[in-house]
Amino acid sequence: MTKRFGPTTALDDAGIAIADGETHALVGRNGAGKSTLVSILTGLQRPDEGEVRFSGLAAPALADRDAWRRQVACVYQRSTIIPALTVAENLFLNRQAGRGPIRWGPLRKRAADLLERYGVAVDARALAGDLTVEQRQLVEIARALSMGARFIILDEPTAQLDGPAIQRLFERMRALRAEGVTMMYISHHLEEVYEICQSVTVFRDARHVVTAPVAELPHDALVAAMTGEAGGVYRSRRGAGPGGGTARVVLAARELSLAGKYRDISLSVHSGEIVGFAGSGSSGKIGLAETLVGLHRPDTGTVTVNDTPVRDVPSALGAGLGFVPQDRHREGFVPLLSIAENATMTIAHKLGRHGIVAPSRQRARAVRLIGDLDIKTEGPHQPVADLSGGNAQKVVMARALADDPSALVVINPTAGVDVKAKQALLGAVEEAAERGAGAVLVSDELDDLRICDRVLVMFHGRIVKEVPRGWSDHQLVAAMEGVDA
Amino acid sequence: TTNTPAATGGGGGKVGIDHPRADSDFWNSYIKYVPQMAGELKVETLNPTNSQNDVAKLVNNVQTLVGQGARAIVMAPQDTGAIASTLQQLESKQIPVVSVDTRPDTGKVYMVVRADNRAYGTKACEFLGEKLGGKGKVVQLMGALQSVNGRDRAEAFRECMKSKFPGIEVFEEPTEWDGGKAASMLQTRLEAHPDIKGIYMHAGGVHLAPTLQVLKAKSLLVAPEDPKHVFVVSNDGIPQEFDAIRKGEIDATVSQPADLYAKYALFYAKAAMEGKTFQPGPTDHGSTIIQLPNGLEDQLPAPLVTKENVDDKNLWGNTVG
Amino acid sequence: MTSVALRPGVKLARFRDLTLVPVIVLLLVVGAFANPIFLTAGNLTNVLQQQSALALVVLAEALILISGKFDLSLESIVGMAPAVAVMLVVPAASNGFGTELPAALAIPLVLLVGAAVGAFNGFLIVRFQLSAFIVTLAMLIVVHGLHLGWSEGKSLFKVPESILFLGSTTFVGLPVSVWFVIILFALAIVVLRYFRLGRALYAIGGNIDAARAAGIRVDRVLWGVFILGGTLAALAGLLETGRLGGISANQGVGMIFMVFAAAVIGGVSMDGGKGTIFGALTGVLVIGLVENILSLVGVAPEWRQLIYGMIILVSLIISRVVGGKAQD
Amino acid sequence: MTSVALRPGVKLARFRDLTLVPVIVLLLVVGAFANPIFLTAGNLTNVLQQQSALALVVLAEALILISGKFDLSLESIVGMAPAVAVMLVVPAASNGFGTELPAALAIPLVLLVGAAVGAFNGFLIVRFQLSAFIVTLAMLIVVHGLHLGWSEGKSLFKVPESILFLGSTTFVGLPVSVWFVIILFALAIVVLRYFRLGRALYAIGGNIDAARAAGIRVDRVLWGVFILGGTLAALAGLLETGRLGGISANQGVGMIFMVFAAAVIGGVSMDGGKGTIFGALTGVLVIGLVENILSLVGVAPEWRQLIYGMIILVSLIISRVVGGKAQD
Ligand SMILES: Nc1ncnc2c1ncn2[C@@H]1O[C@H](COP(=O)(O)OP(=O)(O)OP(=O)(O)O)[C@@H](O)[C@H]1O
Ligand SMILES: Nc1ncnc2c1ncn2[C@@H]1O[C@H](COP(=O)(O)OP(=O)(O)OP(=O)(O)O)[C@@H](O)[C@H]1O
Ligand SMILES: O[C@H]1[C@H](O)[C@H](O)OC[C@H]1O
Ligand SMILES: [Mg+2]
Ligand SMILES: [Mg+2]
Repeated sequence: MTKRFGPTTALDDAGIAIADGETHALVGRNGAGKSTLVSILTGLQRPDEGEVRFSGLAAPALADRDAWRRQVACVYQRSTIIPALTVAENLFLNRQAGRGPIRWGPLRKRAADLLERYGVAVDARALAGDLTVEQRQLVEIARALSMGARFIILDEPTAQLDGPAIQRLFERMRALRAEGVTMMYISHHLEEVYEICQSVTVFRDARHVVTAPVAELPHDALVAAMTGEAGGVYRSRRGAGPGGGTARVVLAARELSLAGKYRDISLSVHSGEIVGFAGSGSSGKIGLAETLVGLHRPDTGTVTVNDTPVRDVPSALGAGLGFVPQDRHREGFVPLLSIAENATMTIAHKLGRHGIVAPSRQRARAVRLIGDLDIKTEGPHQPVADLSGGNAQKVVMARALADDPSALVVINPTAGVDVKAKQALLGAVEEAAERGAGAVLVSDELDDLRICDRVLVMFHGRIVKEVPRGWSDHQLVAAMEGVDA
Repeated sequence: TTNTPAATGGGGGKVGIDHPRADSDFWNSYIKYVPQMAGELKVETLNPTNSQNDVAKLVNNVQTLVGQGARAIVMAPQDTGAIASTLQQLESKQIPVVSVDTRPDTGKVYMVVRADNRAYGTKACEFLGEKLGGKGKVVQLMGALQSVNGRDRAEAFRECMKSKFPGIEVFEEPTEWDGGKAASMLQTRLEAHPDIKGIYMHAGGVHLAPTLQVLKAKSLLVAPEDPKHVFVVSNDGIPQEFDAIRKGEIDATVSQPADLYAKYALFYAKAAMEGKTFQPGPTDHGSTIIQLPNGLEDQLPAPLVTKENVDDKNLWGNTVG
Repeated sequence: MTSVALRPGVKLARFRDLTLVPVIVLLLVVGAFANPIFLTAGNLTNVLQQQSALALVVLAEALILISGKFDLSLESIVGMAPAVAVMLVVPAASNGFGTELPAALAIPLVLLVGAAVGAFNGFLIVRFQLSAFIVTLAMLIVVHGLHLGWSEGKSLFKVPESILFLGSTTFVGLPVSVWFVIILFALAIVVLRYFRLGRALYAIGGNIDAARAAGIRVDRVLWGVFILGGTLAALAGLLETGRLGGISANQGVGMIFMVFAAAVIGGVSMDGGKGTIFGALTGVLVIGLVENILSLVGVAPEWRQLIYGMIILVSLIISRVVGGKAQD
Repeated sequence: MTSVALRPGVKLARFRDLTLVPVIVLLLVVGAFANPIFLTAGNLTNVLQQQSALALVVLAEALILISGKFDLSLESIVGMAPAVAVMLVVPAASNGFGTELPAALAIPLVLLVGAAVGAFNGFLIVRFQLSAFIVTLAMLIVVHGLHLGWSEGKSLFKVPESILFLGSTTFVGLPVSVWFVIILFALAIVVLRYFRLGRALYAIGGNIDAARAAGIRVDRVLWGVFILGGTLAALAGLLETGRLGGISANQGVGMIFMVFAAAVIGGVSMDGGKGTIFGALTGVLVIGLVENILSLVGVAPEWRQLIYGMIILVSLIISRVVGGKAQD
């Protein structure tokens, strides 16, 4: 299939063949064309060239949505939840009833059953907009699985999920496979591919590169296929970090509490140190990180950056902090503005006098950041909206690093980014630490946390454990689950 | 005393005309009369403009007309305050202005062609007062607050009622010259006071149809002899009002002379270009010129039309196309 | 994963449709004290009749807003649709076009004209993907321009009986126009609550891509909503013509402000996907009652606008406080 | 990574500000053929002067739209701000309040009143988080209501000289009001392009959460924009008062439709974060030229509205075709 968007070729004579009953992984770097393929396979878009066949039969007409939905169900990368409607209605959207009136009582019952069957602890009557990101994702998955289609596509379903939720999803997928359901699975977490997929297809630069059984494509070979060069897992470049006590404290929190989020948190981050935060969903780690950067005001306690109290975001930035917010689409960047403008937004006051932003200095600074983080773009003037997810995330990181911060707070920096970009992003955090910054890294991904000098585990709003570098996955997960506190 | 405007010799040149609105039946008749009268009086005119009840548009239009070489301007500023500086500019350019229907509050005008709007209110008051025998309740459907005509009619009606018929209670409804508003207000008022026996409406062109419809719905649209009859005096003198008078649905209207407005507007515009001047006093066409601080006003006759004289061929409402 | 007890939140959200109910009660009490006539059946019926055209346009706008779109041109349809239909029917002597189509066609023609304008709006917005706000702003001017041009700015006094009938007859004690409002609102409430088509409007307004992915024929539904909206506005024009006994060149002009005010204080969101038809109806009632009380109390004319605006502002603030959430 | 060649796309986006330039050229040609007066300096100066108040309100609205908000009440400020200021200054005999403040205060008072209304809007929208559309719709009615109430609906024609001066004097061959427009637009273009504050408006309009997370003091900036908007609208009212020599109770009424039409055909998006001040200016020019040509050509009054609306619609379609993207 070939698919072009204006000057961009998203799919270039690329194809995929998925055998009946298998779970087939599709991997590739950001912008490789995976989601585009999904929209074609689910009948949302028509390919410019090429065709889709199900069991050898031609795909339905584009207008016949019902026929498509009988063939294939999908969890799209972008949320298809409607916030103003209840969970129950979202689950049964456009199939609430036949021609007759909707009977809400039985519909809610069906929804509750469905949620229970898939282990989603959400009230079917709740408004979808009131759910957490994770809960919404689970609702989407439950909906796709419940369609009754024999072929299901999951486009990065785990990007927003934590460990236990991922495991629950995998159990469900295994059960479906046992029932003979075919699946296509997209993820940037390559270990997941080995865990639940039988074969894997790699796309690169809009083209098909290879399809093979997972057993025949070991990790390094897979990464090489994706990137076109040899490579491996990201390995921390640094040895043991500096002994905490001696170096200057750049970021400190004293007895922070915020009702419903976290309680009694105290913390000191030293220059050159990377402190990780782990915790399951709703452990309060994100809320805490957002307080450190001034996005929330704690009920009690204080945050200081380089001994300057943090009252709000501007004061935190002024004191020498840089940060990467949780959700790049929501608060990471302004899509219509250029890379240069987004990357320098926090340092605009340093690019000229009297409130002027000198375009030449802005451009120069942006060019440097683009080089440092290896952002794939045609230049600093390109709107961030035109970038792939990983590159957009790099712009967010660039913004955090633009002012050579002495304190860095980074939340889920690698969510939804490809393996190369992940290395660049983690590398950037490490480099900042090497330059003397102290960093807080909050992540749902254990791999990310390996670069940390110590990891603090949160459970139900409290820090329950501190583990030094060299922890084992089991040790950390147990603490996160609250089994070992 | 003569004053000679900078006219091109024997009074040649074109007249620039701005119409105030195209959404009232009274004004639509006036607009129709203008080219007809221009032909009869042999006055050359530029393409008329229309300011849609908006004084800002009126000012723009006058600028445009002057730009096109108008030697005299005929306008009908519905807002009589905000036209002052335009009149000043026209005066400085020695372009005479004839104001139709309304009298600008300040600023020089060559002639105001108008009828005595206070007299409309008084006539309506006297007619209703007599029909009601000096007691009872009446509703006044007023025009817009920012129009001198609306104010003149309302004040004269109010004052006359107070002095001559103190036994009559008057309800005032601000309709903004809008039929929908008039209907709602009248309906509400009739609900509260079913014994209302008289209605004075400021503009038949917009108030007539809704008023009749409300009366009809209340079964009050009955012959004048019937004790349930509500006496209605209208204003403007359009053909539909005459029909209603003939059917006994309303009782009277003031015929505001759309034809004479057009005719004398052009007549004075031509006279101005020819350098003629006028003095206060009676005229040869049955009207009186009065002195204003800022010019002269020719007060054309505006007769009260009732069942007795409704078929009079001299009333413009009986001849308009 | 926490099992969040979201029930109270849900309840509050449902209340949003009812936020104006206390305001209405307050107005009824104030009105009753202000004037003994106020609470009589006759007066309240008048309020309903006077607001029936506004109510239908609010219904149309609410449907369009819930679908995430926008239509300003409805106000011009209120005047233009009946005017054009009447001109097609009446003789040239009564300002007709001279076509003199059978009078029985008058009402179908009105509705057809409204539907046609809605279809054209829908074409430009849905198919041509132009901004709804600005398309319908231009169409507001164009449609009124057609009305002015064809009628030469004249009022139409000679209107077929069938049209007057609708606006001026009563049935079982209520004006026919009020019955129209009651039936159409009831229908809309039921369809939007209990039928897939109705729910599709919420889905489209809430997240158009998601609606498309769920198999809703988004373009067709949206287009249909615009056509329905135009038709309802034309029907409103019909009722208004019947009430006023003629069609002035200004019929409907300026109405759209009140339409939005009613819909939004009634809880319909400008962002789409939120609000109910019942809420919109309470918005209409608030506006109607305020107008009626101002008339009955005889507030000095020059102060009416201010009081009016303040009451809208206060209703808005009340619904913010009761609704709890930031508005969009 | 795909072989992206996005340059042309970007270039095209820049062109969006210029989409109306061909329309303007076309109008100039049409006008020149239609009437020899048209291209004279005198006539074109008139066009500029006549549009100067509109232009300033469009500037205000464009700033607010770019920041992702909305203000309908500006049209009422155009009338109310100068009226209130004048009433505070002139004696009771000329319809003043009787306060008779020194005449020198007239102009500062006008601007202050505009700023105060903007500040109140900002308070309700930014602090109280009410919907901008509906708050400013209510404020449109309230502010005009204050104007009507205080002035008792009468026009004010005894206006301090200082106010008349601004609207009626020329300087180096151009009316002072046109100089105001030129200078303020130039200033706005430069600030929005090259200053941190200006770029902050785009950031806030483009993604308010991201702007906040980038340390932009969003609330403060937005509030400032509303205050600035109110002040500019008051200045527009000042120029209009000077041009007309008095303040009618209708000053500004109905203007907001044209304001939005100008801004949006000029490429300013209703969704925030998009568009330029230069684009908005071209929108104003198109509207001014169309009005002027319709007057000069002497199109029958009843058909003007239609032609007017059609031209807006066509400009819209042209900018859709040239701009290439679906509109919001
Ligand atoms: N609607 C669209 N319009 C323009 N360009 C598009 C559109 N959709 C996708 N693209 C472009 O097509 C390319 C492929 O995008 P796609 O979303 O398929 O990548 P992906 O492999 O899913 O990436 P990721 O891992 O980040 O999700 C990208 O360059 C993207 O910018
Ligand atoms: N807006 C909200 N209203 C009500 N409860 C909330 C809201 N936001 C969060 N909570 C609740 O507060 C608690 C902490 O949630 P929070 O989102 O801060 O966790 P988190 O830091 O995001 O954790 P993680 O990202 O690891 O999932 C949870 O019980 C959550 O359900
Ligand atoms: O000035 C008024 C005019 O005299 C006529 O009555 O129509 C309404 C107004 O335009
Ligand atoms: Mg993707
Ligand atoms: Mg979270």
